[in-house]
Amino acid sequence: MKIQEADAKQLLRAEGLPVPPWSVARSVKEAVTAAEGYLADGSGAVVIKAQVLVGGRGKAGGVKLARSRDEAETAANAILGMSIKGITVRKVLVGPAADIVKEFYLGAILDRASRRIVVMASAEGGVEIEEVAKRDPSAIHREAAHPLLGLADWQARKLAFGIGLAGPHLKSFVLIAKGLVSTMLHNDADLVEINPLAIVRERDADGNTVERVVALDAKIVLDDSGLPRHPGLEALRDLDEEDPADIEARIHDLSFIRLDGTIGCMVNGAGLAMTTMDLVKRAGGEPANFLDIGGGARADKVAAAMRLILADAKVQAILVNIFGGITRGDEVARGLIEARAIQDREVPMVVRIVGTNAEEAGALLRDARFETAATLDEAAEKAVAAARAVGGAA
Amino acid sequence: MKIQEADAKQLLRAEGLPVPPWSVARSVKEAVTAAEGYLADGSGAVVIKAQVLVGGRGKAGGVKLARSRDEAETAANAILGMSIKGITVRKVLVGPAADIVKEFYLGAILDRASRRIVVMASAEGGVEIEEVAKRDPSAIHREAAHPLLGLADWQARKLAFGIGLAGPHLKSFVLIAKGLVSTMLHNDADLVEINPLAIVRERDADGNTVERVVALDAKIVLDDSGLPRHPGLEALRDLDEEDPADIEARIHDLSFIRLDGTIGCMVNGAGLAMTTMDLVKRAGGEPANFLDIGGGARADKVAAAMRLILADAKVQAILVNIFGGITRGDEVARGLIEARAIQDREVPMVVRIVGTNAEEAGALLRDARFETAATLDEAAEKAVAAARAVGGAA
Amino acid sequence: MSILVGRETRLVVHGITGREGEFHAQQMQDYGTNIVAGVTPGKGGQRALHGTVPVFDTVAQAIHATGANTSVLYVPAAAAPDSILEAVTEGVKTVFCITEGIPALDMLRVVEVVREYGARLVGPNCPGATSPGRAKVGIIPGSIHREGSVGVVSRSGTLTYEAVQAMTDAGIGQSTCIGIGGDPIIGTNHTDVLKLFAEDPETDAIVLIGEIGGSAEEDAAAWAAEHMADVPKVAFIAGRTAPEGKRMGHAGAIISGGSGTAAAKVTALENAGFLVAETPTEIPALLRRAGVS
Amino acid sequence: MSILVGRETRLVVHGITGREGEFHAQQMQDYGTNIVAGVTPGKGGQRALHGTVPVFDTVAQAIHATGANTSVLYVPAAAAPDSILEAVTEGVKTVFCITEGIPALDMLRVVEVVREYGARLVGPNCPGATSPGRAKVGIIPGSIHREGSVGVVSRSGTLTYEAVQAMTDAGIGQSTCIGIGGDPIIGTNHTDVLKLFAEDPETDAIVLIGEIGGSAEEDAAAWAAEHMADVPKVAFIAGRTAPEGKRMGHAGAIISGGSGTAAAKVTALENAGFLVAETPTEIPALLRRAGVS
Repeated sequence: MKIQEADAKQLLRAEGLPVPPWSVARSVKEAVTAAEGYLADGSGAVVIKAQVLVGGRGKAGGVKLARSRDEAETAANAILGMSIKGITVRKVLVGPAADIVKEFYLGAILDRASRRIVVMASAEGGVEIEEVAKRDPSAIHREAAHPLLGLADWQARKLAFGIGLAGPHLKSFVLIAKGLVSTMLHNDADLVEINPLAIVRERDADGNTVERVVALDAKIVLDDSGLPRHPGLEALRDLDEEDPADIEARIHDLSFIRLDGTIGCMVNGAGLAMTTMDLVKRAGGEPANFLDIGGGARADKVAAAMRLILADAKVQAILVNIFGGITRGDEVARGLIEARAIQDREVPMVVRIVGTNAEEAGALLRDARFETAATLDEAAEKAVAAARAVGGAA
Repeated sequence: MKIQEADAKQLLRAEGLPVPPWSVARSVKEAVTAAEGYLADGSGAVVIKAQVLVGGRGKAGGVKLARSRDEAETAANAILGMSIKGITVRKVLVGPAADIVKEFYLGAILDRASRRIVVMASAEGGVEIEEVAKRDPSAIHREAAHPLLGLADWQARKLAFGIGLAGPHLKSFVLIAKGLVSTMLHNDADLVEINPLAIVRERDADGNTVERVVALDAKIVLDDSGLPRHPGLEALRDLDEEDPADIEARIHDLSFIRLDGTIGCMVNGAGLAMTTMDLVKRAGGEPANFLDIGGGARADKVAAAMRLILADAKVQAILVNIFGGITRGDEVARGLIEARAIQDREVPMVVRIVGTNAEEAGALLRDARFETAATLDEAAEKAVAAARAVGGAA
Repeated sequence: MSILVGRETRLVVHGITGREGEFHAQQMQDYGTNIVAGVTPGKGGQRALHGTVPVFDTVAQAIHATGANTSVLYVPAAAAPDSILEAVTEGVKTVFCITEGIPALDMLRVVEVVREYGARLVGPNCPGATSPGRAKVGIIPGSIHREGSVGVVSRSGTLTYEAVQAMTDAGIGQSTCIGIGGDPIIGTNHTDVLKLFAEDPETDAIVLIGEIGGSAEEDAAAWAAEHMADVPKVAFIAGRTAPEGKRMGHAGAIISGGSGTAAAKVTALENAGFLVAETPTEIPALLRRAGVS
Repeated sequence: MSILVGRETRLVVHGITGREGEFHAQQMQDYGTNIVAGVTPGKGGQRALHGTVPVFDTVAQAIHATGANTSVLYVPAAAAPDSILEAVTEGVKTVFCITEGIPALDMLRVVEVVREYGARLVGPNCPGATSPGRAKVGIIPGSIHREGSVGVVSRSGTLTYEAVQAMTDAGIGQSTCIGIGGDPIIGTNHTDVLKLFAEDPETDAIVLIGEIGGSAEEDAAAWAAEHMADVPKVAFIAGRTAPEGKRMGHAGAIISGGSGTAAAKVTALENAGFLVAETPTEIPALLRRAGVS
């Protein structure tokens, strides 16, 4: 689960990491009030950033500087309500603009291959790290944290020396890098990223200019499996940005991703679901979704899955492919029959059920006059043909 | 560093372990007030326990039950001011007397040989665990905690099943056993002991009798090396019970233990200090102390060590044995000369200094007319002879 | 012979008194698996599967009383890491974790300790393994198998069933079929299983089933190219048409170093001498073409 | 040959720019030890010991530039665990930790990781090791040694010097002298060192110096009885007259299972074929009696 920048910053701050102040505003008025506060406190400018979970908000015009109340109002007006990659901006983060001396990248991820938390640092901060990785892989320094001990001081120092962040900032960097991993461990995150981590110029209480290392942006992706033991984190889920279908899918514990095609798919198992999509494509069709109903699905779950598929107006045919193991074929068949009984619109459906209780399922489906298929290849072809017929008729 | 029962209970409670309430009283009046409170709250009796760091307070009469205000006063009067193994009781712990169903032993120690934290549990609680170990070693169940993961649930369960503490109390026990190890880890303790851990009968809010598992006594020994990073724990040191010599030794970072003999010893290194004591005994004398001045001691430390030795009126001769490595012989010699210049009483001293800068030391000592010795055996013999001469004269 | 499970398997079922555990334990016993014990803390002394299997409070008791050497877990996600560690610490050498939904950071710690103890963990979130005619451990339907000499390893559950059923229908039997699970952190990967198959005298060919994401299939291909040059090898990769970037964050994409697409995996496998199927139903034909009789 | 340190030692000194580190590094270099690098984070690029030794920010840099294979630590207690882990993780195979005052629970974690990496840690709170005429690592005064073939292992510092000086005065030389440290949790114990001596062709006899407390000496005696039956063996135990119970808590006493007294240790050593000296000065005579020429 991705969380918003402001929430990510809050988690970093809870771990003791240095994050400059910020406010979240849901209206132009709130944004202006927040901006006025920072400007009155002595900030020469404020930054106003769209809070969306998709990347590329900067390029899309979702990040603006403002040097006055009026500029802040203009910027907030421009950003709130804009659309970034299909997501409507409903809130902005407002904070004092930083006087940046140098930017770095610092991120921690769960690396499958090495089975380690890998911490990465680069002297090229503030830019897309994939770009850096492609252009100059040696510009990214990596340290694998010990699975039981976390990141050691010496590893953090090695990263610091690697990116040339030594001298007076060495100690700060060590604390931040270790805190990054602690943030990951304490919140069951898959990814914690600070980009940019920056040396900024600030004025201390005596009015002297001082430099310190701070997190100017933050990105955290939480492990869904860890959420049950962090009830507070579930509250950070941003329903504003979620498709109603995603919310429905989550409620029913379905793994669902909407796609652009016309063939709705319902399958048990992620690998088989992807294979089903591949075969739809191979038969000349386009899948409308990825949908894994998981193992042991009961009739009500099948019915919910069917509602999700039918809620997509693009869907012109449905392919159900179930290989029963834990999942019982007759349960699935009953769910399908139940769902069709109450559905609003007629969509051709091809059903293939094999494995556990496939015979009972077959009998039920025949009685209910469902179109069936024996093999996956056959099912895919029939579904594509059915969609074409509908599409042609439409 | 040993800490008092009340402080140990506080550390356990901070870790979330169930510990019944208690009060610490430094006067009979305070003890009576505390007792009245518990009696008024519905406790049929209170227990009053001497707070001393030595064992065996129960046998010494330092633990008493009281069923009324008057009994509490009598008990507190009896315990406060009594002497247990040479320690004057200056405070008592007052708490509601528990209605004990069954007692257990639970302890965690740092085991040198296996380099593990070992958690031990026994169904024979409330008695000296060494007695149990001698009588029936199989009555003690052991689990070694993983050095990086702590005690696992399954290990705690295994201990619980081992001591027959299953059923409704299994979960409580698992939390307590894990908390015992966490207490150790979070406070850098060498030992954390709950004896007895007890199933007690209590009344819940509705007046129903319920059973729960609680820590009725607690003992914690902290790792001295860990104290610098737990500033709050240093405050738990009980200066009431410390010999002024111990306090002085700690201030000067000297390792000092007072003994019963007449030959004061000053040595660098614990092994050599013990060997020096052995040789004093072999020569027919009795060491008055163990004193290791450590490596690299300077003149002022040597002078402090000399003051410590001389503060013991029993001392009739002093043996200084220094094998210079990091420690420079001339520094030690200077410290000895300095110390003798200001000391109150004349005690014969035999000095042996070899190793680093031994020649310079020899010259200094000769000039100051110290008696010297070439070998350790010779030094021991000379010191014993000198003490005999003094003892004979006295 | 076979790998990981077989006639020598003496299985202890963790969570045998739960709904899932009991159901699948019965299936495994019906298949002929030698289930020697169950473990449910607090239910020690009971008997499961119509009185045929003793239940213990601890793994230590189960091993002591029955000589169990293999564990399979049907316990909740919150309890599974502890159960895996109990099993390996007490001396179980092969552990199958069927449980899904275990936080990845828990598994990070668990696999580290499993490695310390020199044990093997398959899973979590995996369907288990079946050596047809000998034993099945996990949840793979017993009916899809046929005894034979093709080793099957897969990240998926039902996709594996599909492939195995196709083989069985075509008269091609299996030595052992293993689902390794698709979680981010798993105990045994494709390469680990290939190494076991390479040592197994009764495995004459292999089928590798993979998915997009990560680089496990590429790594396995590289290993097989070097060590299994003469063994018939067929593969299938799911997700050729799946849209990219639906799960991976920035840093993940970097780590995987550009690999992870179906195309990259297919190329790597083909370069390593695998015949790569376009659909699961093609697998039997490719096995024949690769020389399997 | 010799053990742990010798002509092949390429030493990196952690904390070489500190007062202690610089002093002892100079002593070691004067003795002939091959000091190839120093490490002080933040002082990389400087040179130490009159410009003869480059200083690096990290152990990785030091190894890369100089091929260092042995570490010695003169760093504060709060930094030492991290330095040990840096050394072993980066590939150093032998680490001497001179630092004292490290919390025992830190060492518990450290020794676990050292073991994982297959490295050897001597100490903490130890005087180090000297192979006379070859190299010395640590703080043992170089002047007390004489080249020879007796291996010395001890928990103590100055007591070892006493014993070694007595041997040298009597014309008996040493192959390697090792102080393992007296802290509760140490990386290398008496038995570990005996195993190394048993493999060393240039060590013909051993001297074991112990103290009261724990069971390390008893364990070493048992090992020596089995594996070093024909090797001349002399021992000394300090603390015969020390009062009991001054440090050990209840549970500690249980764990040590009644052993740990000087009498128990002496008996165990004598039963294992050691000649046990009553004073350090007796050691040379006992070595002669045991057959050392």
